[in-house]
Amino acid sequence: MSENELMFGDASTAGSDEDWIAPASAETEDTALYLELDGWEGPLDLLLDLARRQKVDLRQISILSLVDQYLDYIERAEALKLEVAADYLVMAAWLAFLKSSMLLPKEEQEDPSPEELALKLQLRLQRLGAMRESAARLMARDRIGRDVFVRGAPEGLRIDRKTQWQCDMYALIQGYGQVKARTAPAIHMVRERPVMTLESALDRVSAMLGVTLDWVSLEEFLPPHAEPRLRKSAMASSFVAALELARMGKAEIAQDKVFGPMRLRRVVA
Amino acid sequence: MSGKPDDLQRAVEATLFASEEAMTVEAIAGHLGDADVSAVRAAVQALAEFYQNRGIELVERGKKWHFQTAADLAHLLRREREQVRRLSRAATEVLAIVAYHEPVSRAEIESIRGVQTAKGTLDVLMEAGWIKIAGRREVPGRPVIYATTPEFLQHFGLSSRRDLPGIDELRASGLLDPVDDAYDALTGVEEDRAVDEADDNQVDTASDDAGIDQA
Amino acid sequence: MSGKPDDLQRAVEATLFASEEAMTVEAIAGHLGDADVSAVRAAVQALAEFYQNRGIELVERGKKWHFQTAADLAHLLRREREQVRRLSRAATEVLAIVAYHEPVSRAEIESIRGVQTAKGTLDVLMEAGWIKIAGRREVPGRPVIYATTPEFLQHFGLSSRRDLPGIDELRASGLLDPVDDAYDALTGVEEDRAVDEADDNQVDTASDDAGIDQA
Repeated sequence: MSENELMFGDASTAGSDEDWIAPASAETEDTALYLELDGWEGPLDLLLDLARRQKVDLRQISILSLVDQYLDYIERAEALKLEVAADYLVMAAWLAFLKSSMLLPKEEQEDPSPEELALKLQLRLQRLGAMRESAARLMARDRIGRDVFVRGAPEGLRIDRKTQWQCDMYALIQGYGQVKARTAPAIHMVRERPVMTLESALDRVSAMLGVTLDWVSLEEFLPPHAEPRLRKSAMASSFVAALELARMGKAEIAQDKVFGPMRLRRVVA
Repeated sequence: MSGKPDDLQRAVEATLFASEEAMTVEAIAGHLGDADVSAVRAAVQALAEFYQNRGIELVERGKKWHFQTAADLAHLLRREREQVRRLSRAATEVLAIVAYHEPVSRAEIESIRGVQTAKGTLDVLMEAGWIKIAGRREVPGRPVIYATTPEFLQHFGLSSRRDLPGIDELRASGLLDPVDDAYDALTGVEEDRAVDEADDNQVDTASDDAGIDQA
Repeated sequence: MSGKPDDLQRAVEATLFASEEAMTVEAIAGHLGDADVSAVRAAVQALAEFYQNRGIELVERGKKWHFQTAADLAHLLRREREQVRRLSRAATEVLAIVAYHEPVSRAEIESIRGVQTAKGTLDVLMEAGWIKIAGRREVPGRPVIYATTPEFLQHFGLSSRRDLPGIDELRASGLLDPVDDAYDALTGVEEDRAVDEADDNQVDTASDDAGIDQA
């Protein structure tokens, strides 16, 4: 570690503890320390506090003696039958391990080395210490509503937006046209169409069947020169007529395959 | 009045600035830990003089002092900003209905439009200055009726409402074509399209022999 | 700075005085009907100078300007009722960590503090309007990252984050770097460190005595 570093003082001297609901560090006595058991925010916080008790720059603390203090603290807390949270115990176990590794001869050491672990712990403590210090300095600044005040009764600035509406003649009459068009009654005209009624189809089909005994395809019953729409109507009516005749036992129907041509033959009574 | 204010003046200045209410000289003195009232009075006077002709001023109202924006700058507190906006389609339709049918109630507008009309739509048109409330209709409920304004005529370049194109003119220009005209045109039935738009239950299902379904 | 303020100065003064919120120069110019921004800036500067040493002063916080009472008058103005929310120690520390390290994830905050951060702690700071979610870090898990807000600067009287107490020293001494980086710097690549800190443009103060307050 380099010699010349920045030094960070004890947070308690940096002022403004008043912002803290629960001051963490008991200032002096060990007894106070124990009473403040709930005052620490985790093991690192406690370690930082213990380190500060060494009254030296955080970069020069003795990790070994810090470990001893921490373990001592936890032991005594347990002796007082205070409930010690798990994370404090985990830290205690880790520190105990760190301490024993630091005391071991060099050769038997593993990676990471205890020196590395110790240095990193120190670095963590420095960082936490720095932030704690910064927090205190931040809280000590001139704060609005505490040290400085903004205007008590500002008039306030208001911007009234006034809208200039735009619409032109075309849009207006188009709008009216749309209303009229939308709400105009819909008129449905069913136009007269050429159709062949079922009756006439029945007459027509049975008359034609009477002429021959052969199979006749359905198409042949349709009026030969009919315009397409009439032809369609005739097809439908003739089909129904064929079914009707079959039902009455006057005709039989044959179809070789689905959608294939349909044939009709008179049944001789 | 220039130069640096003395401590008392600074304290009075800050106190009046931060106060939520106007304060009497006595209240200021009390607030400042029982400062001498006449000294505070002098400080207040000095400040009032100092702030003359600035953007803010220290004024006395009924023995109470407070800071306020200089009277001639009051317009800065409330600025108006104009923005140009196109009338929405709904508003345009309502305006057109009022123009063609005035005076007309909201219920009538809705029945002509075939849709409900938001209250805000009429408000917008009134804000624009194009329609106004023209009384009440003497029917049960006495609904408010609306009519157009002279500004409306002016904006749309009309000398009177009679200048509005009539229904026939609208139709001639295609503005009355319903949407499904396109369909009719495609299916080839245009020669005698619904001439009568009065009521719709006169559909005459002409052909009686249409039935396949009578077997 | 004495004599009569010009019209623009008066207008700027009145606007800032009446405003309920701090305003940027651009916002002031906009409010004044698109006044020239650089002229407004000059007027703001002139006013700030003019109000120096008075009971109220014009200050800049995160590019926004507002009037407030002079800090040295705090003892006179502090009311019986405290207007400032009291922060828990945890919240105080988390706020400092966010401010000095921003943007920073919750995991990073926790690694500095060595404890889990209660959900409520960040909420309190966000509710106060001092920190906000500033996106996500593009690492596995895409953690949310936090940063301070303009209101934070305003509340704590900081013109910008560079005004954070001691931030330059903390940076220079590597105390804002993660432990692992600091370890590497100490044990191996010490001389490269200053170069790595690309983001702080301050001269390597390297001072041994830069100590903020030595124990």
